[in-house]
Amino acid sequence: MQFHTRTMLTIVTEAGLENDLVELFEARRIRGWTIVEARGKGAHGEKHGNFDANHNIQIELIADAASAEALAETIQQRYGAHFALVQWLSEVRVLRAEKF
Amino acid sequence: MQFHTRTMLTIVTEAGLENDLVELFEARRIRGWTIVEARGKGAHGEKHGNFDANHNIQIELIADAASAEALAETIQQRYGAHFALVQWLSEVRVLRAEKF
Amino acid sequence: MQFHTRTMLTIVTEAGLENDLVELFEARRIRGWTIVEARGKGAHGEKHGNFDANHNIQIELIADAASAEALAETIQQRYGAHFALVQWLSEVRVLRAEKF
Amino acid sequence: MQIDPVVLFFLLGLAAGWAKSDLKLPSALYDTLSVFLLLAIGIKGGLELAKQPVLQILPQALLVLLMGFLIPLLIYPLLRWRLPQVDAASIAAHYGSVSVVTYAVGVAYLTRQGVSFESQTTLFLVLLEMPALIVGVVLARLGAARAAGEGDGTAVAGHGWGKLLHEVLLGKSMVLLLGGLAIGALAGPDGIKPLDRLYLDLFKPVLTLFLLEMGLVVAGKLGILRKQGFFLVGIGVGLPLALSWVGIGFGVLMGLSPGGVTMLGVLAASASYIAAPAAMRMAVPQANPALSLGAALGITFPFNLLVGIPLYHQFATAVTGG
Amino acid sequence: MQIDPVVLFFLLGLAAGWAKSDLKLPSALYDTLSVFLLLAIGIKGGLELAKQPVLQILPQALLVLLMGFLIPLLIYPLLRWRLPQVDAASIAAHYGSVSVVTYAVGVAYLTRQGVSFESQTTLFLVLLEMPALIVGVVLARLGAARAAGEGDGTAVAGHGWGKLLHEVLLGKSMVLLLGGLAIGALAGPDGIKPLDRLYLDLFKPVLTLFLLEMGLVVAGKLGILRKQGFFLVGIGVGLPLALSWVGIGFGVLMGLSPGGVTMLGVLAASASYIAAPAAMRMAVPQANPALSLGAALGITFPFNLLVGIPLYHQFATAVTGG
Amino acid sequence: MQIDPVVLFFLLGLAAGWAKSDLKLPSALYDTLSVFLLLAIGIKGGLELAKQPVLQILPQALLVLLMGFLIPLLIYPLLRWRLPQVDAASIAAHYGSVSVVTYAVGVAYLTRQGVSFESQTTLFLVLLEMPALIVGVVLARLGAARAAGEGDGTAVAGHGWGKLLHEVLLGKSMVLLLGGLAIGALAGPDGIKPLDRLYLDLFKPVLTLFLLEMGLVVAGKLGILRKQGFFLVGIGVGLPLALSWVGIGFGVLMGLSPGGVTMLGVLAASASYIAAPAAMRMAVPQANPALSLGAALGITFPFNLLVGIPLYHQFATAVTGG
Ligand SMILES: Nc1ncnc2c1ncn2[C@@H]1O[C@H](COP(=O)(O)O)[C@@H](O)[C@H]1O
Ligand SMILES: Nc1ncnc2c1ncn2[C@@H]1O[C@H](COP(=O)(O)O)[C@@H](O)[C@H]1O
Ligand SMILES: Nc1ncnc2c1ncn2[C@@H]1O[C@H](COP(=O)(O)O)[C@@H](O)[C@H]1O
Ligand code: NA
Ligand code: NA
Ligand code: NA
Repeated sequence: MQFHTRTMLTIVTEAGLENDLVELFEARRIRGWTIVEARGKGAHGEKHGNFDANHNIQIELIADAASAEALAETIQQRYGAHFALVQWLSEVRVLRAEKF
Repeated sequence: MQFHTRTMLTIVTEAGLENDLVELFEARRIRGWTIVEARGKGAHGEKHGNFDANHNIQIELIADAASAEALAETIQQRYGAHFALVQWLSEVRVLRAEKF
Repeated sequence: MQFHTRTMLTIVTEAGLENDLVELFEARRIRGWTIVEARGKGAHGEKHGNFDANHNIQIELIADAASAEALAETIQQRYGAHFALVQWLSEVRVLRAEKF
Repeated sequence: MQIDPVVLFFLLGLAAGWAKSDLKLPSALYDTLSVFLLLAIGIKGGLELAKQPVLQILPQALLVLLMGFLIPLLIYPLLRWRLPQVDAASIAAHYGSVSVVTYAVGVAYLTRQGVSFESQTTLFLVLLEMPALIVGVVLARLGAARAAGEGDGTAVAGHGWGKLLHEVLLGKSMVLLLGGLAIGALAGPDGIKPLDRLYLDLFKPVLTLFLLEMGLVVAGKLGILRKQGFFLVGIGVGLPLALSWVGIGFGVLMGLSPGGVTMLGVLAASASYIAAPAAMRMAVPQANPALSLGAALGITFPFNLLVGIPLYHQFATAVTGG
Repeated sequence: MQIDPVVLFFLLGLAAGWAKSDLKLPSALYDTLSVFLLLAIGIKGGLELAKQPVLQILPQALLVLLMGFLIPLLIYPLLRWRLPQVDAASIAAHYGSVSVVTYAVGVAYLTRQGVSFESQTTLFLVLLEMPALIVGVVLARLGAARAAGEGDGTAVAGHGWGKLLHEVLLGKSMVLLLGGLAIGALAGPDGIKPLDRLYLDLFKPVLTLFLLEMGLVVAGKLGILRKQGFFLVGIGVGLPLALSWVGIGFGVLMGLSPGGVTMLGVLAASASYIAAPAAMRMAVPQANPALSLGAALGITFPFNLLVGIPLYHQFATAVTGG
Repeated sequence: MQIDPVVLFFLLGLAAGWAKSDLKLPSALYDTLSVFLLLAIGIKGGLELAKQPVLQILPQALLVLLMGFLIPLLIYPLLRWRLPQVDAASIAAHYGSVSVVTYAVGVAYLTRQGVSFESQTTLFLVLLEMPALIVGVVLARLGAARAAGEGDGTAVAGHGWGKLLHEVLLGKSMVLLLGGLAIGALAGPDGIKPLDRLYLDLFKPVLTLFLLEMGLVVAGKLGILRKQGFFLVGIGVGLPLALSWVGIGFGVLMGLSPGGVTMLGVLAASASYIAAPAAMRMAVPQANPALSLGAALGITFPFNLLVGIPLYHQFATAVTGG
């Protein structure tokens, strides 16, 4: 089998944005993503995760480099100013490149 | 101290496969891995995680490049056809190379 | 927008060390990190996560390469001998480099 | 006829889920409630069993086991008419096995109606959980082996037999039901009395929370109905209606009271949505889980709650002349 | 006057959190308890509503709605004196809406004192949850639009109106309170009776666990008090004191009993820390959530529990001469 | 003699875990149950304390504290015979401290037998939690310092003293036990009465769920037994047997009733598996946690439940001639 290079976008943000982000992914025809519950600290203070509106999610999403970058920029513009948000890109190698 | 390059295999799949995968790791003499609960969406639909048989796990496993690639291929062949499954490889740098 | 290269340090260790590590981060003026609950297996046996003192956390922390490496070394020296601990570094690209 | 409040909680969950409310119950609560329900049902059964000579129940138990093996064999050919082998086998396993919550709602219904029924129905519930799963796996694998020309299909396509049996026998529901049975039988009414405040008094109220959650879960399955609508509705309503008569028939054969016959009808008509999906996923991964779970949980479960249970009671009353 | 034990649990949580104990309740427990409290309050209200002719409550209900729209409009100009528009609007929404747990502690207080009150106060609680949120969002957006020179502020800065209304109307607390109301009204006392062991008998004990958790949460908010101390304390104590009189005034206007007037005072004085923060975060993301939540949860909630509720009762007694 | 049903739940969990069933309780349930048990025990103790003049209990309390400091000092030299210093110190701390659940099962046992005992045993439980932890840490550090030639061992090898004391004093179990004590004492029987439905009536039933979980956890520890079998079994059975006599001796010295002497025997024989592992992990990270937890939880806990408690009762009866 062969491995193909793709880009992974990881988004850490407030849990309340999940529905919005999923809508955005679907509008961009992103075909898959993975979500885990997270907490953390950043410029917007601590997110303990012990109280309703106060926890983070971490979303991982593999796509081609151009889509991932464009998506990160849109998210930054739309939510970066007022929401707790950190994003990063990394290189990954996948099997079945046609899935992403 | 010195950092050494190793390969990290990340596996996102149905929680029900955990025992099988762990058996496989042990058969391959993999010496460690990390598991987090996850949900997500992919070709096999949404995995909400709110109902028993319907959530994902994400496994991270650091090994040498050859073992990681071979493992990914075996998993792909054994489970790829019928189970929700996405895998990716990435480069990481570790201390204490002898652990992996 | 432009992406900037930074280093991500990922730490998998016993949950009981969280407070200590956070103190260390703050002493080093690290500006943010993300924590997820984890379980796993390694040289210190299995960490099931079903019983109080027996689960892991995974911390991700983006910083410049030098800080990340120095932090990893300190943590290795301070906790590596007696605690379940695995760390790895990887390259990521971020927007808003001034945050890290 | 007034609707039972436990069913109202189900409808609330269904409505909230359907309207995309952000109401969500933590999955730890769902797990906790199901542990509680299984233990409570098992204990209740054990208490009753302790009262009866085992030999007297044995013939009934054997008949129930027979029914458990028979039902999937009856359904399978019907389903094959439209479905691939693996899916037919998987659905046969789901409908041959039983739903513990449907059973609990049936109990609540009869209790509310003041209708008594034989205490060994809990034992029947336990006995019915497994046989259909075994039949379903055999049917699927025979098919898969034939299709693959005796290839390595089995090895690749799922767990081996030993593992599978282990999984089914030691699945959460079997362990808790049987464990509860044993505890109830060993401890007896006096031993269990201090536990009544939880396992007896809170049974029905806790069922309301569980049904609220089930409503939310079922609402999440409505998507697949839109796609596979007609066919799934056909299966999901047709099968329980037909199977209820199989249960009623066996109940009459065993000489049960009208209440007991009703409960056997409910058990036969109910479809497993916990043990069966887990077992089938590992045993027959080629089968589409959305199909079987969509029918069992998306259609049959609410159908039985809202329409089926009272209906089977009427059937049973008519047949037994009770 | 002896302190109610439910308040002691709050103080225990506060002390443990303040001393940085490692005591932590699982978030699933918090979620479960709040589902339980909301359902139980709703059901209790529904049972009482079923007893009364709807037309008789209608005028009261309209007055309560009016109060819900009025309070944020009264507070907003005061807050604007020191705060940016978005923050003033957000805080106005928090204090216009209500706190279910404060309501529950109020009920416990009056029950302990042997003071009766009108059963429709549960309905008032439900009615007061939403209007202030709507007013708050309008105020914030008007401001933001003006500031942005009619720019694309709305699109970027938060959810559209449709989505927002959906979120508020179908938020967890609305769904469970209204759902509970409906179930209580439909099932009636006879239907609910088998559920009393959970929803009635365990209400107060469960409240203790919830308040333990709230103490821990409030302790976590003490950090912001150190920074924004004086101002927040001013808001957090001044607003409930002032607003309690608005509620008492409306209560007298409606002709409620002294107990009912007290409860309306408590509702008006309480500030939402569940529904409002969630709604405001999405509707007015520019507002600083630490400010509004710090005041509502960090100051007003404990103030009401420890000092406010007995005080409002004295106010109400004095005013009604009861 | 019939086995108590709470113990049957433990055996069910043990069997399920041993057979590798997929039964798993959510960790949030475990956390919730332990919060509940600790609070309930504390409250019960507080209610009883409120009845008694403090000065009368003081001498007993001091004797109990003495016992808490003494036990680890007695065990340590024995363990040093085979173990490195850090492990000997850590095990001494585990066995010097106490197990709240073993205490609760002891209470259930005596209650079932109709044997009464002094209410201050809850206070003894609280007092015994900590002293052994302090002694254990001192022993370990003295050893480590000597070994390292007064090196920087302490700094590297664990938390400083201040932090450590904070951790032990404000650990979850101390806070909840003491908090419960205070609430019970402050609120008194009248204040607590509305909470009885939870904290009193549901105590024993909830204990069953907790023991089910403990059975699963203990089953997970069987692996280490296979490796360190003989030695661990020796410690895990020998220590509680020996220590029960220390407790019984102190009980007789204090002039307790046969029931009270039994409970002091149970406390002395029980080993901490919550507070001690957490404290020792941070204070003495060089110690192997599998060893101490394997003995305390894998052997001593089930031994006390199944064999020890009735045995200590017999010892106590024989000694007191009661
Ligand atoms: N340097 C960092 N490395 C990893 N995660 C971070 C970092 N900074 C912030 N985060 C995460 O991103 C969330 C939002 O960050 P912020 O917008 O800075 O508050 C935080 O709550 C953390 O979970
Ligand atoms: N492009 C993707 N990026 C990240 N995670 C993915 C992606 N596609 C699928 N996943 C995850 O992998 C699981 C299985 O994918 P699938 O087999 O496509 O259903 C999904 O439930 C997601 O959690
Ligand atoms: N090779 C590995 N790859 C990924 N995670 C690992 C690996 N080895 C250990 N871990 C994680 O790190 C924790 C501590 O490792 P150890 O100190 O080897 O016991 C384990 O419990 C695992 O969660
Ligand atoms: Na069936
Ligand atoms: Na208000
Ligand atoms: Na002890």
